[in-house]
Amino acid sequence: MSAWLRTPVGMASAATLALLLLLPAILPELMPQNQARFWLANIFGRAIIYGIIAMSLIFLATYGGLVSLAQMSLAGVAGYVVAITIDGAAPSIVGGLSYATAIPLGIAAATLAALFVGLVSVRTRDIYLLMITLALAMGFFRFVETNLAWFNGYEGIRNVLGPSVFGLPFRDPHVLYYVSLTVAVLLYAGVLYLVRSPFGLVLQGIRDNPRRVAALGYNVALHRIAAFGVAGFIAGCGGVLATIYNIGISPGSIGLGATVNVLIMSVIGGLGHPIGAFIGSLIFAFFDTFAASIYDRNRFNTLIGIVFLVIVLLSPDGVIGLAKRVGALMRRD
Amino acid sequence: MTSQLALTIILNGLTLAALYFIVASGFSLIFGLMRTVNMAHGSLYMVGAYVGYALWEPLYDADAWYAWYAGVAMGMAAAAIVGVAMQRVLLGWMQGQELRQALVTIGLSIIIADQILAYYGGNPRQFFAPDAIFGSSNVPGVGRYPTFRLFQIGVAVVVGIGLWLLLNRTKVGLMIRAGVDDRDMLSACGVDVPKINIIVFALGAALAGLGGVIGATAQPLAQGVDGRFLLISLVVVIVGGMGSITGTAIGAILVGLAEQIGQALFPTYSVILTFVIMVVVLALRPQGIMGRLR
Amino acid sequence: MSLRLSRRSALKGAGALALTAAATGAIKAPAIAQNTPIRLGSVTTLEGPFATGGQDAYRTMEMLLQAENFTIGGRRIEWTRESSNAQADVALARARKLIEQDNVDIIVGPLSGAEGIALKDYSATLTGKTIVNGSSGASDTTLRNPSRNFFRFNTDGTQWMAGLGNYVRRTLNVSEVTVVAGDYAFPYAQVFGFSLEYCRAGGKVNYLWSPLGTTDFASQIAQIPRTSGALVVVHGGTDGLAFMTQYAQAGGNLPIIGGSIMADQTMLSARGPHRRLMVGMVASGPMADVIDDPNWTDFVARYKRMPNAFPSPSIHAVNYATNLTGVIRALKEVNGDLSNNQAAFQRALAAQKFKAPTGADVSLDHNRQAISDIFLTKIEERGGTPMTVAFERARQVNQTLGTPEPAFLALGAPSRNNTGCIAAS
Amino acid sequence: MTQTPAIELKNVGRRFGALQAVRDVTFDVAMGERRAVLGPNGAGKTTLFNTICGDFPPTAGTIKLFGEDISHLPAHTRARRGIGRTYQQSLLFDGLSVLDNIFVAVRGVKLNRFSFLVPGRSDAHLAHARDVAERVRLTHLLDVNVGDLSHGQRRQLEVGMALAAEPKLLMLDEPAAGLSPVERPELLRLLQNLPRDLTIVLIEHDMDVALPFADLVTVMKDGEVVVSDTPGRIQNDPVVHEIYLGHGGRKH
Repeated sequence: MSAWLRTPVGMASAATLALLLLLPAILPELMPQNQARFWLANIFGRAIIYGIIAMSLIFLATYGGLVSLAQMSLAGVAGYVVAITIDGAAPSIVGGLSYATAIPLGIAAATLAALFVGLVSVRTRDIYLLMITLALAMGFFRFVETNLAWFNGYEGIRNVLGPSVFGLPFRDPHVLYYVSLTVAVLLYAGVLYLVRSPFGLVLQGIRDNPRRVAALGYNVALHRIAAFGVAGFIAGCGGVLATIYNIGISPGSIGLGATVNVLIMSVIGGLGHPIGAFIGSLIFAFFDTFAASIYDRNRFNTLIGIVFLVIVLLSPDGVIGLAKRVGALMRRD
Repeated sequence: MTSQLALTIILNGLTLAALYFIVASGFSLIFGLMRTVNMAHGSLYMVGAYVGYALWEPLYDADAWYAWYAGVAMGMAAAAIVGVAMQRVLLGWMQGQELRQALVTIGLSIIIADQILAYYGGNPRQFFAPDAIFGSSNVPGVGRYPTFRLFQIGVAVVVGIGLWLLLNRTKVGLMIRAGVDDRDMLSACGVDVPKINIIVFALGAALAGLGGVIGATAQPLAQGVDGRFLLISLVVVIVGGMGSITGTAIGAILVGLAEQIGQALFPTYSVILTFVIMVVVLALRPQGIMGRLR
Repeated sequence: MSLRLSRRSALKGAGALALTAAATGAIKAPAIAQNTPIRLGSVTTLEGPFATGGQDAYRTMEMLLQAENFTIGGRRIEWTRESSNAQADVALARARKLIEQDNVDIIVGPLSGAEGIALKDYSATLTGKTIVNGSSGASDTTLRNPSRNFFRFNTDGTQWMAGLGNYVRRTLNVSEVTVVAGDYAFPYAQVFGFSLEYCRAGGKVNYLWSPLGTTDFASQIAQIPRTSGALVVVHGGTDGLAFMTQYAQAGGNLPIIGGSIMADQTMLSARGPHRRLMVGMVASGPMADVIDDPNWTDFVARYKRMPNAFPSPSIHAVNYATNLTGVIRALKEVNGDLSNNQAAFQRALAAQKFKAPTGADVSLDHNRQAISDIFLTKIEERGGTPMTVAFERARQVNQTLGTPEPAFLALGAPSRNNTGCIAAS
Repeated sequence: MTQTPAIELKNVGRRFGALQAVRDVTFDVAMGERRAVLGPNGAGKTTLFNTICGDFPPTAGTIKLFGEDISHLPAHTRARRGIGRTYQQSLLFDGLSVLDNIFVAVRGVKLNRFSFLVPGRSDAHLAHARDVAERVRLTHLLDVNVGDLSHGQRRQLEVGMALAAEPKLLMLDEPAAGLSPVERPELLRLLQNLPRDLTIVLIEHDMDVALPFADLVTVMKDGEVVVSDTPGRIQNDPVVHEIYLGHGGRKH
């Protein structure tokens, strides 16, 4: 550990973490009080929360070669389970549960749903997987949008206020920020650990050469389904946070736009390392919030589409890849 | 349910399937030869419909009998031009990088949708079919039935036969089929593969444009149809088997029937019927009903 | 001072910070009240199928603010426009940005139902800020768990149907109708309002629901019972156009009764076979193209002078205008004073009584929900163009359609299984 | 000599759509035998390999491994029964290091192969992986990404990964493919030093590699077995000369 901290990557990681921990104290120095709170919760907090969901996509893509567009839906499964079971949601569909019960239930549901997605798509790869996961995601979206008994249809379920953390309300920007940051750091570290485990190595083996993995005695399907489960767990954590952040969930939270947004975040950040998820979602949150000031609000989608296209054309591995290449160029000089 | 109602619903499913087939066959054709998953296929549908409408509207106002046919031609041409431009400028040089191509087309679809909104606004619009195919006809066992919907089936059959003839009876078709099996072999034999690619992309895009005008005559054209028809194309080819025209037809019929029957029997859950079919097919035959293992 | 305070408290804990910020804000506000601009934010939908309505809403907002020369009580009005995509999460993100980053005092918006409920919930977490509805019409935004920071000067989807059920049963003398409607909250509210009156008057209703996003209604059309004397079409926009076109193509001939967003300009200006059935269609709602009222004539005349205006303002334009009128009037009454957590301003808002652009009298109930007039309309060809003409007005319709609130709430939320069709016993 | 053969093929066939890639192949390989399979390009050698290893199960006939019918077992189960293999074109994990490649190969047939726990420094499998690396002379490259290896090093690793799981039957698909004349004898030496009790089936184009190595040679053409015999007699068989050498030796 201490040796790792002396490597450039280790030092950069430690510095970034320190910066993120101190962010609530730094922001008020840079901008008025109310804006500092806004940035904390709605730029950085939001970026971290959606970054978690994007990380579940990047985990599958980077280490499994599986680009899944179902991750936002899986996050939505967790969010909906919490919204359906929690006490005080409006409308109350099942209700009666505390957050301490509802949240693990939601994450478990997302994990199970992810295992199902893995099972359905286990024999497909690459572009087929992209198509099938997109179709599954849209199937779930359409179901949620039209089903009233369980999901309250188009209007969704509101008033999911979130638990109190150490006696402080979740709605407070600092609580929201620190809880999201803690969850994100734990999951991020978990991913980095997992990819060095036999499971992670085999997963990367499957990415490079599934036939070889099978010839070595591994059950490829089992590992792939398990990878989906892990990604579903991550997406579920993100989905619970996103639902609480949005004070509820509705079909729009998991629609085509939301699904593509997660892909955009991942690709902008870079499908090469989990950190790309957070970089991408931060860039996205920034653009999404300030597009009206930067550019014509009405043409926000053209802007984000062009940014996305340029990144895919110039640097298929996103901002991280771009940074690496610029770094390599500078070293050469 | 009366037998008349049942027949009507089945006929509805088939006419809807005809539209789905026209749109999805273009998607399937492009995928079959090039392995390019064109996530902007729905956008091409939309381009065809809106541009076709722009030509159709003044002609219709001027009472030109050919207004609708001109709209069809214009829609197909516009979609083909956009499709060829996509292939030449962006997709051609990254041939083989399937995922990157899919991402590029996703980016394009976002931009195209927004630009169409900017040019044409958010109002829904709808074509008026020419008199010859408007109104309703008498169908035995069903009664009066919209003529245009029957016409849709006719167009789909013509498209299906046309594609079959093209693929099985022409030199270009021979090359396309050879390319499906082995692209390297094709280029080793001295065939101009990029040119074949452009031809196929133009054809696939033109079919999306044709679907756009026909679809916008049967149902209103509005923002959001791009995502809808992309999704339908995806599901149809996943169910039917990627790259197979027969499979696309079977997939379209299954999806069209499922949609209409589901809506009639259990409206609340009808939307998932399509996806249940997809999951079942994937579980039993991951390559789709007519797809080949590779 | 406030900077240092907040920095220390940020390190100490979050709860303290919130209090500090609120306190410093409250102390500072009066001193600067007259020099700083009034910050007005707005949220509407400028992308997707609702984009036209959203643009029209901003057109009329701009018109009303121009009329005030962007100044009230000596304070400039600084207007920040945002757009959502008709999704709750996005509307919420925009509202947060407006309130927290741009520091707006008042938001006018949003456009659609799910967004409205999301912003109502959000407004409940705010202090010293006000959200006034734009055009969203879900009942629950104000009926259940209302927020004291959320005001709505437009009537909701259920209110809009007032008078229509009685008219169809008693005046048109139709004893059985078939309702075709989308299977989601807004149509539920409308169908509820219609059925409540129509069934009480002894009518029989068949319901055909279509899932959200349905574009092919052919099978549904085939299922319309032959005993129906009229068709009540509770669709709007693209769905309405799709349904009517396909109904016309299938040779349908029943008299059409419309929901409140059936007969808007997009529908009437679209070409197609549906037009033959639309003429003569009776509907009800908060507005019509032609209303015999000087207020409306004046409003439409001013509207038509705006760039790119439609021949007649859309329902969204009218709703946004009605809500903004309430805001402007209240601001004038308090002379632009938003101090003391907007206490005086919110009191003034709640007490507003004015004439909407349509000429309807508007006041608010105890949930800050509009009590206003509803028009019965009929589509007539005038000068070759079809338009909706108001021919009757139900005055002062409240949110519970005259039923006592507890009894109304006891009926439960409208849904496909709770259509409000309860025969008079 | 009634000992169970290591591998027993009976009327094995494999069809891809209209293409009959392998037809009616029947032969046994005894325990500890070293067998070479020769034949021109497109003779069905690799397809036969793939049907034995389970990549594409046979569409006809039966395959027995140490007496057990494995015709319909998936590839990973066959590996656990003791089949190790190499590929004509190295199928390695380019994104992983040499050590991780071998480590994954070592664990594939172990009971705790599915594990979420990162191995400790003294992990037995990791130690075994280092031994294997030593055997294929890659110790100095343990932490190098496999994507950065030279072609010869990749071939060495290819063999190392097949050996890592200590298979009872080793299937080698042209292990010397693409090697330089300098690298070739070194790989041959590596193969000849493998334990004698290990059954080996070798596909090879190069007679100079195959004949000195094999106990018996099977020649295939057009998906069918033409002849099986000792290297000496194969070398002088006119039919083999006609169909095999007549093609002018190897071509790729």
